[in-house]
Amino acid sequence: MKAQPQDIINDFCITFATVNGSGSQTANNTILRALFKMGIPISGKNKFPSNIQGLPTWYSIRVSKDGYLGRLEKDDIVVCMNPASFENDLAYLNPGGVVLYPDDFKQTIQRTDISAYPMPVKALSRSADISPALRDYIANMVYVGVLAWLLQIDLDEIHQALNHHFRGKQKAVESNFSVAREAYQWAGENLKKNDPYRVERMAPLDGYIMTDGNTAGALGSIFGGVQFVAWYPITPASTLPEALIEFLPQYRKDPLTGKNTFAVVQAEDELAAIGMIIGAGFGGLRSMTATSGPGLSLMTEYAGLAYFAEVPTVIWDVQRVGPSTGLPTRTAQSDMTMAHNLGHGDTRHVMLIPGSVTECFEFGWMAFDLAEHLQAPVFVMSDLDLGMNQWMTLKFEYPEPPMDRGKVIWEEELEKRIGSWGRYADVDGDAIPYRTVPGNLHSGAAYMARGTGHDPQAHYSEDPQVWEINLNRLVAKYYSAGDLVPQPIVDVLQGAKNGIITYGSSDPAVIEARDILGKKGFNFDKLRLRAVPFTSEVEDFLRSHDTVYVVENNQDGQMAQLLSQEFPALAGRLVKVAHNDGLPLSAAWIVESILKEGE
Amino acid sequence: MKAQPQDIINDFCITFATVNGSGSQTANNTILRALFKMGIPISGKNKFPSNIQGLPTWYSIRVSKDGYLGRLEKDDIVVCMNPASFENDLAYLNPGGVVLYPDDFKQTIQRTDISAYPMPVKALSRSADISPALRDYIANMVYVGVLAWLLQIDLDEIHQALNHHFRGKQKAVESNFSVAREAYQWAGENLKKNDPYRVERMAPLDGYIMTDGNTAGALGSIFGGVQFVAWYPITPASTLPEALIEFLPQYRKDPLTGKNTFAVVQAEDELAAIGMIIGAGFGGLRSMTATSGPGLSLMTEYAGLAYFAEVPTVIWDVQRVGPSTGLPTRTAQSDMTMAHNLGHGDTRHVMLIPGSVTECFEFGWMAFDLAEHLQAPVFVMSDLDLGMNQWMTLKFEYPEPPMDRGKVIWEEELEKRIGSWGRYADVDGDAIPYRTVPGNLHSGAAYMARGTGHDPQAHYSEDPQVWEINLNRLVAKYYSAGDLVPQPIVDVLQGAKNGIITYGSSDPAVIEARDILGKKGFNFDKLRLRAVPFTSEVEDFLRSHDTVYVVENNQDGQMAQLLSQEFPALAGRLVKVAHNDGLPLSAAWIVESILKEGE
Amino acid sequence: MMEAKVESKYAKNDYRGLPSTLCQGCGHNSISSQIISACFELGIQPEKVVKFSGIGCSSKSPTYFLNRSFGFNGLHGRMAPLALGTLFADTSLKGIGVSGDGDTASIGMGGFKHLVRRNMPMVYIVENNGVYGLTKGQFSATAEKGLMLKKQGTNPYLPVDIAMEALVSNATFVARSFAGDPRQVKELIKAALSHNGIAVIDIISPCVTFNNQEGTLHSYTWGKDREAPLHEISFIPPRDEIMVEDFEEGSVREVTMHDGSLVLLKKLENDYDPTDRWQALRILEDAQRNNWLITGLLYINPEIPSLIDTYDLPQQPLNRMSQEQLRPGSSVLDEINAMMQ
Amino acid sequence: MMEAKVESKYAKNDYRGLPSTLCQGCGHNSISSQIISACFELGIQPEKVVKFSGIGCSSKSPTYFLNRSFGFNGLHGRMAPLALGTLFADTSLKGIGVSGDGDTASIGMGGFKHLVRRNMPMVYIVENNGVYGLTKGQFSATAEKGLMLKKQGTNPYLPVDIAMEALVSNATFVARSFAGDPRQVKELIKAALSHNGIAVIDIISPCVTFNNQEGTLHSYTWGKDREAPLHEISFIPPRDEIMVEDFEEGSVREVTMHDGSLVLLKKLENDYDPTDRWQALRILEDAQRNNWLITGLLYINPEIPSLIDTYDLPQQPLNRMSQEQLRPGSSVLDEINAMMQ
Ligand SMILES: Cc1ncc(C[n+]2csc(CCOP(=O)(O)OP(=O)(O)O)c2C)c(N)n1
Ligand SMILES: Cc1ncc(C[n+]2csc(CCOP(=O)(O)OP(=O)(O)O)c2C)c(N)n1
Ligand code: SF4
Ligand code: SF4
Ligand SMILES: [Mg+2]
Ligand SMILES: [Mg+2]
Repeated sequence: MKAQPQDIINDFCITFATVNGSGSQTANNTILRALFKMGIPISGKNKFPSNIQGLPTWYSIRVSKDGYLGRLEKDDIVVCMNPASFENDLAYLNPGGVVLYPDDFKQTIQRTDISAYPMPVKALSRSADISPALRDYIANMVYVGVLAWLLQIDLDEIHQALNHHFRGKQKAVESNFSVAREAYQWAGENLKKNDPYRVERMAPLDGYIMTDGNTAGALGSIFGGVQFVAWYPITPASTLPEALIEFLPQYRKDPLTGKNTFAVVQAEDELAAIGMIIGAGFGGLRSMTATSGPGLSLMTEYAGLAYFAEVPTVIWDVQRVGPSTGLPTRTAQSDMTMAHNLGHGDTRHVMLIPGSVTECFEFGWMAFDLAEHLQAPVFVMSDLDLGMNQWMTLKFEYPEPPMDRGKVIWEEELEKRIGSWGRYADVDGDAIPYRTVPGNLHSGAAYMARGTGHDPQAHYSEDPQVWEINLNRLVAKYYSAGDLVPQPIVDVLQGAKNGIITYGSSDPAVIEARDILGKKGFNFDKLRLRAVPFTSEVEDFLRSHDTVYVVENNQDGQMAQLLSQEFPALAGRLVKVAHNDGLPLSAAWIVESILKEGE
Repeated sequence: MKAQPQDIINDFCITFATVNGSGSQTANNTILRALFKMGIPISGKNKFPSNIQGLPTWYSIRVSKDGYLGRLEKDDIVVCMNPASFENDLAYLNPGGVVLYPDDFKQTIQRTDISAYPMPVKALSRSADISPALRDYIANMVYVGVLAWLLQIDLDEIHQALNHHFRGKQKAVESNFSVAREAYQWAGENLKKNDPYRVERMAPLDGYIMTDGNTAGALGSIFGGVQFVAWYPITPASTLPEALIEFLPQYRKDPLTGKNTFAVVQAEDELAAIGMIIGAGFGGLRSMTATSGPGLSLMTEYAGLAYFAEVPTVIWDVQRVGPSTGLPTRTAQSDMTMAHNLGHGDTRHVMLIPGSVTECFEFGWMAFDLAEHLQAPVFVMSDLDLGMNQWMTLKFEYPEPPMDRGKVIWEEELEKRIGSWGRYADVDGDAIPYRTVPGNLHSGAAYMARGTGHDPQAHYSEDPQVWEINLNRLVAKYYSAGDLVPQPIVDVLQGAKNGIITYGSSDPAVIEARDILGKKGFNFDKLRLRAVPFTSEVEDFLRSHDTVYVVENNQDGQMAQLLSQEFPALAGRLVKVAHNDGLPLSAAWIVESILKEGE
Repeated sequence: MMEAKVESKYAKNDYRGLPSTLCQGCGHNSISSQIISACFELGIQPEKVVKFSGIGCSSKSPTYFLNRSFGFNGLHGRMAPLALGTLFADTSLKGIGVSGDGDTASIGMGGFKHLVRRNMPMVYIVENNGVYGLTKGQFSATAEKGLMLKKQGTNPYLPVDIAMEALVSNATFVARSFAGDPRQVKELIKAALSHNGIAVIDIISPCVTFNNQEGTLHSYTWGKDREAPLHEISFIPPRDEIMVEDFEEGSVREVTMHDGSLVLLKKLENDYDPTDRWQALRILEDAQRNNWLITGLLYINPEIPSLIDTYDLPQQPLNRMSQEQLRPGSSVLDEINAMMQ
Repeated sequence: MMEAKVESKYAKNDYRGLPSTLCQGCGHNSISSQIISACFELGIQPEKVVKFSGIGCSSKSPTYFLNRSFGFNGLHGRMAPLALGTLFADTSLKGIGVSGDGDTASIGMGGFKHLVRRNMPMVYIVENNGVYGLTKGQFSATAEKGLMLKKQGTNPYLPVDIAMEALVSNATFVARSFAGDPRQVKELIKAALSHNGIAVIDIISPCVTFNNQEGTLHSYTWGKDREAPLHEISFIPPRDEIMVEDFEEGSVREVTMHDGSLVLLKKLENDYDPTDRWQALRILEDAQRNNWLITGLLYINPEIPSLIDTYDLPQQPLNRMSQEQLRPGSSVLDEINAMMQ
């Protein structure tokens, strides 16, 4: 029935369908890292339920020799360990695809256009030297072994991957590996491969590492000198502060005293978390929090205070699907407009938007420089896809510029400025005043920070002009950030009339979509935003293209909205290419949407 | 030195400069109402500090035979009872203006282009039959009397106004009046009028009443059948719930049982206040709260829940100056973008924007019909100027349409629908599902409301398509409100190429500015927005004008931003005419700004 | 104060909910069962109950009981005001709220205290496990001081005592129990349902999954001896719920938790007088010193009028009122207009 | 626990603030004076103090003392986390927070309880007047049950007892005083400043303006006899601050409030032992029953490590650390990259 097709090498999608709490993460990571170690570009995406145990969960690995990291809509291979989702999982298989499943599944497979490999999971895992409590867990190693045989993944790489996973703990490595090896052997002896998918070693991915955005963000913050962290648990942000809790004690003891140069406080809620970091920022510490939509909502009032009282701090929003509690374990880019204007009254914030895990690291340290330079809160807009999934990504680079602590003045410097100094006095004409912090013992250093109207000396004022002058300075300061934030990445082709703007985790799918469109003869210039306020490059890009498609993972086309607001005269050129269903955008959807819009 | 100018009749601005806590409100209101009773169009604006006692405060009455109600930037007459602000107050006087002040002020008056009338305040108030504790208070009646003489206000009208103020309590009326009368007599005997300002009786203002927007909003809500109010005190919103507390017991006892048909709860904070009204809305009650910027910020998370779980409720935002605590006693229209998208994720809300005190009443009841019809929170966007100041306004009209309780179904109706019914099932194709409420005893009536993903049966769901279909329905529902909300008021002239869009309390100044511009030969069509989502009239208006000035009292030009977002293709026509310094816009500023922009 | 069992026209099935999606062995599941039993035994009409919760594993549970009752699974930490508002709609309804310790004692502290203080008539159950279950095991405000958790380090704070908090906020019904003591849980819920005022029940409800104290016996870190903790583990071994047999009033019972730690349950004496708030405070303070978990009905005062009682509302539910009752006549408006003229 | 008076190089003037804009006679003003005196008498370097507050009349007061100290007049009800964060910046600084009863016990309840529970070292003063002063006299959560206020009706709730709340949250220093008893206020502030941990002082501080119980003696509704209440009055008659003379430990003193109501102040006995938390709870409960306002140092425990103590921080203030101390070397990053490869 099935034609024997040509080999498909290093270019397909595997999905592991399991039940959460079953420990499949170890197995999935093992495959992922083994492939990575073989030099094959990969990305792993976890689609998991918002509960702890017993519900279907899917992990998809995209293997792409061309280095595409975006989500594919269908699977080529599915490893189904969950009878409850079996039928549905099969439906997502491309024709010619492959299914692996435990041989004790009761269901019969209706599709005839796929290859099916039952695995003796029970038997193989029972034979292992493993306590009965861990059998279900170790069962996952069976599919690791079988899949390795099927795809021709080197068993050695599996061993190394386990080593990596268990950080060299031999006992754990060996008991897992023994099951995988046995399964591998079983497969070699019992299976007949009748599908086209396999992998081949490629040139080593030397400049790359593999990790997730939240870990990267935490490490970036550590190299940014973070000193105070307050947080409240929330998916998908929690793993960022948890990585800080793990790594700070390792990397941030005072070289002189061996004491901590940091403090992490688990707050009672997000209102408190942001209050704490604003307090710390006021105190002169590099402070941060990480949260997601519901937490961000609760931070609204305090964010406005930080803007207005000019307190530096860093807020990571690892976005998930809203409105409301929404889909806590799914991804979106749907807090963009909200974060930008978080707070009542006329408020606007600087946002950094990492488009890769490497940028999560980079913006991690950069955010502090910006916040302290601008004396303002800076929002780093990540999302679940970037933050919690495993990505192949460029190695982290050591921050080149020295820390920018901004215009903080201590006793000596203040002494020179006495007379001209006022906490909110714009003496340099750059809209940024000089700042003292508590602990400065100069008798003229103190001021009263406040969320109410104040004059350049920080004194309470209700004077209409004082108010407006101050507010206008804040806007000028905001716009001055345009020269400091990372510039957009512009990729211009010869003679493209139209352009695409995108940002964040939507970039991988756009890269791929643009290649597909190019092959169809539709060429687009591209601009990837990395920050708001928009820099002059953005305006130039809009000006120089007839139509600009704004591709993003939300319902409202929020970045298109922000662009319309900022460039009303050019807003007519913008076309929204936006949707969100909780999954990362796929190149296929983008291609289809742009072609449809272009009709 | 001063030329004897012609009489200026019924067209000037009086400002009373006092100290807060000194009880001048009674005096100011007395003058205001006396003028109103004489048929003269007036408006009163209070500029008061955010403290309780001892700081300068100003009350300005605009007397305008042409019916202009907007703020004037300078005064013609100033009654200065506060030595601390005396000098400054004089500076705000127009040439030819008038100052009244107690004769014991130490300062000398430098200006020679004004008329000055010292008043023997101490002497006159000491002579009254008044307990010493109240002397400072009664001193204010001295200026009432003197001013009445000076402007030729009928003493009888003063008496009537006091009667109104004290609700007929004779003792209070008489002791106050006796001081005013004595001062009047003193003035007649001792002063020589050498200024041009005076009033003249006009035709009675029969169709009008005088009150503030918060009182009107409370009364409108009462006629809208409000059943549950939860609130937390905040200036300038507090007087709305306080008016409810005052009037509900008077007007809303159950006709049958004499029991309360309402409940008012003072919550512990705004998070709780909105939680309570959402609970009540879910329970099938007409529920509401009133707050201002900081409170609105705290309501962010819950607002998103109401949107997503489709719970009707009404939120009044009586706007004040932000960001942050800002200027709590000053006015702004600066929560517009925020309220519209309040909540993380993709959220958008219906907003009603009253442009007069009468509309505060009207939108007060209408908001409930809309909320229940749409099963959604409705925001009523008032502000301090509208809410707390005294306005001459059209009489309230009895709500014509019967209450629209929306698609709430009880036992009988549900029984008929069993099978097709689901709490979030769009059976009619109008994006609005049928709704049951707790207490419905049908065994199939219950459902679990939630802020997490759900299917038409209200069951928890993480399915991508289920999510997106539901979210798209919510947007469709939002847009369907365009047919229900009050249409904008469009005023089209012959052949005007350009237009002005404005809304809310900025309207009076725009009316006046447009007349001034017209006289200068610049004609503008005008559209006053009364709601968001924008109706088709708005798009038509944008389409049919080359340039559209959007006039509003905030820094960012927030309505222009919302219009740009919604109509990107037309955004190039919009010109922001926006600023905020805490005071209501003046016609003079609008004229100047439009002429400058038009250069 | 407990009602006698009544002849009911409802079957137990009429009180069930959807299948639970909580972990196998989670204490919360057993509490759901007892809510079902309590309502069944009281013969309450299921449509006369409204359920509330916040966000968390515990807050998911209202889906798993009383399918025929309305419910609102609201926001994290904000169950209190939501319930208060809803219960004004029809004061004949019984409110049952289920919250977590994170939900109530961390983010929800303010709302909880004020709901209690208002004496809002409803049953307020806290499924108390000392951790944030749904976000994977961080400390909550009821975590013991000195508790060490993987990833989270050591908890430096003394725990919030929910029962004591309720008492100090003048709760009119305060009880504590243990999820593994089904009979006591059920009886307390029945009593709470019969109370006209706030009824707080703090139920210790072990989290089978995240009580993984590093290195303790049975910890799912897979044995120190093997020196191979499974890092970033996503494996949750199936476990049984912890159950104690019925035990005597006044006696103490040792219970081994999933992480191997011991808890000392002490049932209130038979002759304990729960009408003395002062005694209740004292016994809680005592229990804290002795490291006991004192269970039973700690305090009740049925005399205090409930919040609803203070509002002079009619018999007829507010949410069934007609326009005629809710909109004053036009003559009233005429009067108002006249007054403002 | 009170420090002896030290020879100071500072004059009293070095501790003053800007002129107050609160009402004449407001209790809050007298507390500001005592903060000034306490700091002066302790000879604290003014630059070593950081002031915090929320929003309200009370929260305005930090502007009126210690001009040479940094301060943050933050958000309504959110002083607690702000102070916590700032005080990590330089742990040699003394924090003084001034909040209102609305600020702390209504909107700020959660933050307050958790700050206390963390034993964050700072002085936390509540200027408690039972009303929301700045928003014109609505009930706060510490208003007496049954209190009737113009416009607001009758308060149906029992008051929050801030001292008891602090105790139950394991505060390590809890005191209560009365604004009109300047000596006691000052001594307690001095003791609090010397305490290493959270020091809560609940100070009854009468609002001269909004304690206008309808119809009571001296109420500013201008006398029932005249039958002419001044509606929507904006007049605040000048009043004097209520002061009591020094009085004996253990004795009871009657104080007439601005609205004519009586308050019974009772000073703790001389031999009262403030190290027993249990006693403190008992005496508060006792005072509630007797309708006394018990004043004095209710509880102190100097043994418990403060939050800061649990953090192993260096002597050098964090906010003075250099890039060398804060940014790990490039070899560390190389290691990390290698680990992730
Ligand atoms: C505002 C907000 N912050 C954080 C979260 C994430 N969150 C979900 S459940 C939970 C903790 C639940 O703990 P608990 O109430 O103790 O319930 P348990 O899961 O332990 O039963 C948190 C922090 C959220 N949903 N909303
Ligand atoms: C979020 C928020 N809600 C409401 C307000 C309005 N507000 C300002 S002060 C205050 C009450 C202050 O009362 P309290 O703390 O007791 O201080 P007091 O004025 O009595 O000294 C309120 C409600 C606000 N500023 N912010
Ligand atoms: S994680 Fe813990 S609390 Fe949550 S369902 Fe599992 S056992 Fe229960
Ligand atoms: S209103 Fe009351 S609390 Fe506020 S300053 Fe005046 S007296 Fe003090
Ligand atoms: Mg918990
Ligand atoms: Mg107060």
